[in-house]
Amino acid sequence: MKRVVKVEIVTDSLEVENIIKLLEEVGVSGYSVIKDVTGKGHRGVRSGYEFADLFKNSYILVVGEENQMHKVVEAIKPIIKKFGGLCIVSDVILRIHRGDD
Amino acid sequence: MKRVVKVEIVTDSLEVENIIKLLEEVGVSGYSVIKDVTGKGHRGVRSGYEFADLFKNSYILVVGEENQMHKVVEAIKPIIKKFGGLCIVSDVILRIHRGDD
Amino acid sequence: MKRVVKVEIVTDSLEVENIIKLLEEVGVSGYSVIKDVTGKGHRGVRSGYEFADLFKNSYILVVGEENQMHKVVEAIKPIIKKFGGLCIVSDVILRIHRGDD
Amino acid sequence: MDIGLIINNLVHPPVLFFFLGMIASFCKSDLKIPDPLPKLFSLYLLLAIGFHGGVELRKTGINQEVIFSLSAGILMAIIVPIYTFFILKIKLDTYNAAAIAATYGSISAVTFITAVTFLQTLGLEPGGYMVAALALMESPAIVIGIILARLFAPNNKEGNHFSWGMVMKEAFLNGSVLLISGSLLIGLASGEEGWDTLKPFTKDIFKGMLSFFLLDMGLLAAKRIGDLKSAGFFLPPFAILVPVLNACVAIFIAKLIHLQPENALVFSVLCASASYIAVPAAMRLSLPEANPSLFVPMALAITFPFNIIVGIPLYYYLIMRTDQWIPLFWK
Amino acid sequence: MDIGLIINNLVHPPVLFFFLGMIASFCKSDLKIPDPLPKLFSLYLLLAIGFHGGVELRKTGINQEVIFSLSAGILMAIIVPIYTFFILKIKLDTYNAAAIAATYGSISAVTFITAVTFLQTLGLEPGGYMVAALALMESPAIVIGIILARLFAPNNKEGNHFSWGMVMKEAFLNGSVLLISGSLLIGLASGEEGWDTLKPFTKDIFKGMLSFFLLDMGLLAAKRIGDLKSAGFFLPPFAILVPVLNACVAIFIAKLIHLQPENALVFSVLCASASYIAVPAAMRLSLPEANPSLFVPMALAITFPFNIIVGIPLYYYLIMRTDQWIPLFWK
Amino acid sequence: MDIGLIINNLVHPPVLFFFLGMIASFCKSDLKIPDPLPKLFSLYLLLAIGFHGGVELRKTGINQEVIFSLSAGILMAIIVPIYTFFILKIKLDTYNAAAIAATYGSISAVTFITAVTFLQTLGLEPGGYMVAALALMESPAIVIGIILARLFAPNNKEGNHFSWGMVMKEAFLNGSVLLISGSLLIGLASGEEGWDTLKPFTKDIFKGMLSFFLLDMGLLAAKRIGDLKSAGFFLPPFAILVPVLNACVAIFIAKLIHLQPENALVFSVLCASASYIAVPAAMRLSLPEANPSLFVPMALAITFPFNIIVGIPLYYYLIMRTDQWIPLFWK
Ligand SMILES: Nc1ncnc2c1ncn2[C@@H]1O[C@H](COP(=O)(O)O)[C@@H](O)[C@H]1O
Ligand SMILES: Nc1ncnc2c1ncn2[C@@H]1O[C@H](COP(=O)(O)O)[C@@H](O)[C@H]1O
Ligand SMILES: Nc1ncnc2c1ncn2[C@@H]1O[C@H](COP(=O)(O)O)[C@@H](O)[C@H]1O
Ligand code: NA
Ligand code: NA
Ligand code: NA
Repeated sequence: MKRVVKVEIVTDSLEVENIIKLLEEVGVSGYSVIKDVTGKGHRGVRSGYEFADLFKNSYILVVGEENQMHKVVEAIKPIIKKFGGLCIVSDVILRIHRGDD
Repeated sequence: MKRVVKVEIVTDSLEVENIIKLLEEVGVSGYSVIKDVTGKGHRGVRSGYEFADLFKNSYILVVGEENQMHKVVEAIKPIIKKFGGLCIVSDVILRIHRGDD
Repeated sequence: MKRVVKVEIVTDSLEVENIIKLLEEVGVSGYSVIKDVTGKGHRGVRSGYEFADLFKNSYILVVGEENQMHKVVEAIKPIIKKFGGLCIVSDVILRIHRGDD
Repeated sequence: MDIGLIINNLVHPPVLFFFLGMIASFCKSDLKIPDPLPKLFSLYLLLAIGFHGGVELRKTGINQEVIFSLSAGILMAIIVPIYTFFILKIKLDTYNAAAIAATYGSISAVTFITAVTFLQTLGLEPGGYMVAALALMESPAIVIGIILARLFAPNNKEGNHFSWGMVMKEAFLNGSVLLISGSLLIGLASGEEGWDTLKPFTKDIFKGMLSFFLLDMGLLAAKRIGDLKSAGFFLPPFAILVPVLNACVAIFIAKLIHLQPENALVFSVLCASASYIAVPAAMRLSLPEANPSLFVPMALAITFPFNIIVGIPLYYYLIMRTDQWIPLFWK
Repeated sequence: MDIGLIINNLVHPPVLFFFLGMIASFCKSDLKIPDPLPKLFSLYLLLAIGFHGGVELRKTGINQEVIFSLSAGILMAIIVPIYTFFILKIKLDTYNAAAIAATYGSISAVTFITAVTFLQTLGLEPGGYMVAALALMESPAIVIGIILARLFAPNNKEGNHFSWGMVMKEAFLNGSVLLISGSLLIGLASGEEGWDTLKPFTKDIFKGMLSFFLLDMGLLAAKRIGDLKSAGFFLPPFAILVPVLNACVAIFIAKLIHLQPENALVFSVLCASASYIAVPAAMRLSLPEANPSLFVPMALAITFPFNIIVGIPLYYYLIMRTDQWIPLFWK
Repeated sequence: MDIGLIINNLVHPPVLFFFLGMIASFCKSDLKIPDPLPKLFSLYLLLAIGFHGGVELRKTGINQEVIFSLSAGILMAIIVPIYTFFILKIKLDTYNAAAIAATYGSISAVTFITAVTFLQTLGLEPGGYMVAALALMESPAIVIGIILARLFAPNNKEGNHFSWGMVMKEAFLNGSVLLISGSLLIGLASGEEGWDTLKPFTKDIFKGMLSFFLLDMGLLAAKRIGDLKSAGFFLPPFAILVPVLNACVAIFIAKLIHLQPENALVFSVLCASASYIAVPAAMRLSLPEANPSLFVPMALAITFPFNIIVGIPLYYYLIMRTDQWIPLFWK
């Protein structure tokens, strides 16, 4: 049982690989990705495309210590600014995780 | 970096289009949708159906200013009451978004 | 409008059935599941496998009264400890649900 | 009854794959045909039989038998849900009775296809226009079911949300009706020449695709049987007896209008079959009060296997037999 | 113009299934071919035509006609985006003009396939090397489009993120280019013997798979037309007139290098067609400033249907007619 | 060694498509066969070879050669994981040694199919009962692997969660075992008549479906090679040498029981192949301590390509050669 910060990111599916690289660099303990997310924002509707892996979003969830999560947000900012999406953070309690109690 | 309200909705996949219409009317800046959500609630198990696009839920995520999100909740209430699901709200911090900092 | 607790679980897709059994035993009013979640944690990358339903995570969302959600967390702990994943809880407001207001 | 007919039906590969699916599911094997592959097979089957039917219909043209058959089909699609509704009202509320009535009044294309395949093993081929009957019989029962529900429901407070336009759209423009009708028209328009173009796709690999699809149907039918545990003692026997009743009525009508045995069989199979695609889709908006975990597993887990395994040879047997009875009874 | 040509094209099953898809979409039917089934059909079509082309190319070998055709293809893939760009610059900003120019300079494999199918109903078969032309014509326009954008864009502040390596990878190694080229080489390597092995798969069921795919294209094309509402008055006519212009230039070149009518047709169809697969994929990274809700629906919802329905028979008519005009005009 | 054999194998379209997939992956092309299409192909292949094998088995009946072959298959499925385990124990802990032993004791159906295809290009056709051997050889190694792990593991503290019922279910009722065995029985039951029904689906388009599947295998195999970077120097050579060893043992046994060369080849290929479907599924519950990022890429990214490209012609060469050696050595 531990207070941690939860970071939620929605962005272009094709940027997931790049974001993961940044997460690894910051050194997070893990992350989760939901691939098929559609939506709408400033760039218009993004509902996927039947003929190519385009115009679709993904959702990325990372939880970790507050200052590490702060670094995560700073690291991914340029990608979100360029390819769209948003990033929200909130406080949660980590109840079960390997080694924790 | 801005305090916003996060609205999460789980409801019948076939109602997503109608909910989006209502979101547009309220004038949200965007929304995200995860299509393939299964689950169980008062209406029993909803785990999809192989032969038709039925019996499946979707998850909708919207973040925005508190009073706008309040309007969103009121607008979609009739649909959720009729077709099932739930709607939860919480406070989050918007860390990255177009034009924000 | 009611304060409830939101439990979010990420774990091996093949354990979803077992977790649901435990949720039923605790007697939750409902739950939602997102099947196709990839990710990385202490057990390495889990990005699915083309030839069998393996190496993939699912995301489970349950909302309910605080002490019931506490029971949920305790019930699922052994599965998460064995098959990996994490469980976070947070406070949210249930705005729309059958019979509630 | 000629046991050879049943055996002949049972050792047919597509039906055997249906059994394989059921067995796999009962053994709790992890064999699974993941989404949306079942949809691929069902779209294929609709396209292929629609197209084939259209090409055949162009050969025969529209003669008296065609008009009689199609009229009889529409007639049955209207009266079956009506009498079924009143049988169901004995035990069920109006909404569920109406939804189940629509289910049994509408048709199952794969049951139809299996009947055609059964006939082919006997060297028979039903008229192409029977595909037109199939297409015409899918929707009316939905409309009848909704009319019945509105006539008998306590008080239609939800009237404000209800729109007949919506109902008609769901009934007549749902994907399966449109694909089979459209493919039939394309077959009609392109004729023999079009047939030569598409034959390897729509005919040669057809039985293989059917086998694959029935494998999946077996997996699903077995899985859904459990859903009926809470359905009580009335509905499971209903899901067998009413199809037989519908088949008997259909056989009687088929004799009246002098259908050939092969056409009489597919006609009776259409009447005996129950819809698990078009009807559930239409019910969500039109009769949301009805419980899909009743009408879906009834059609899928009882009536479908019953028709595939026992019903088809049984109805055929009845058709061959009544050739002797009917004249006696008629004169 | 010989109305028989259009009708002959229209009653061909694959084209009829395209109409069925459009109609279903206009009726707001729920008919849908769910993801990733459209991908299955498109991968199949690329593999099959690539392989077939390779086998044929091995038969003919590399002669003068082949070299002329391929050179003409590359030439057109370079000049079409250039003159198209300047037409577009009249009304659009540099980024959108460049992206649309790349769209029209590149090709659509399914339009090509439909042209081949059209020819087959006339008893004609284009040379296998035209598939090589197809493969060669997919990528250059992408590179040209990006060069044009960089030459004419106000100031390339995003230069730091830009890499030509990335552009080349997107242009020449995208899945569809690679699959068709690879299948062509496999066809070349395995020849007649390989053909016998794969023929039932790559040839016999081909038209059926094409029908299925065009059904889906019809559904999608109709759905995307709405996206163009906000596109103004310039782009919709552009999406018809420029393909016709490109086809005319291609026919002229085809005459110059004495292509057979069947090869001239597929060549002009390649030039007239617009890419909706490779180009959008390449634009995301290379020209993110361009608006995909302009160039995608133009290619998919206007140019594609136009070519399939009117363009192919029209270009063929022009080719047959100009046999009489060209000599006059030439001497 | 007859270089012609390798070349003959290599220019065969399915193998060429495997290369295409590998090349696309090495070039980092975005070519991809999205889920669940690979599953469609693998289900199809299992159904088709099972069914074909059953039909053939009905023709030959159960004679001495059949009984000898099946017994030899089961024998190898038991002894291979045992000696493999002790080789692996030299460098690895018990759990990983047991899981890898199970991997190499079990079989890969697609490697088998490729061997059959290779034989067909030489005009040979192995006995249908070899499919039965395939089905029988899939599961035993899983059980042996788990027994070995339990015998040699330090202390079985997790014993409370362990159930043999679960293990047996995972081993004998997993989807691929069930589909191939079931299809074999269906082939047996429906015989020639059933064959005529399904032949266009299960035979004619077979090589095309195989090509598509191998294209995907190529993409995946190349992608997984990277997973082995951290595997050290022991496992990659193991993934080539042990299959060759297993093949040699198999060839020796095949000679003892006088198998025809074509049957000896598929038998040795079964023994040389490594499982990447049934075994990983069974290991999750039974040996969760074993690391799937060792045994999965070994089977998929090294052993599979090795067998497909070099192994099959090599084993065939050895079989043809040993016809001369064995008699010398035997007497
Ligand atoms: N207010 C919002 N609430 C939820 N999701 C959003 C919101 N704004 C943007 N998104 C998501 O982020 C994606 C890209 O946003 P944008 O860059 O603004 O086009 C959209 O397609 C949505 O999925
Ligand atoms: N307590 C809950 N926690 C999480 N999800 C729920 C809960 N209750 C309902 N849901 C979701 O909402 C859907 C419809 O709920 P209902 O209308 O109650 O049947 C269910 O299928 C679940 O996906
Ligand atoms: N810090 C984290 N943030 C988000 N998701 C995580 C995190 N750690 C683990 N996960 C998810 O839980 C799964 C199993 O984690 P593990 O048991 O640590 O391998 C991973 O594959 C991720 O999907
Ligand atoms: Na019926
Ligand atoms: Na072009
Ligand atoms: Na083996």
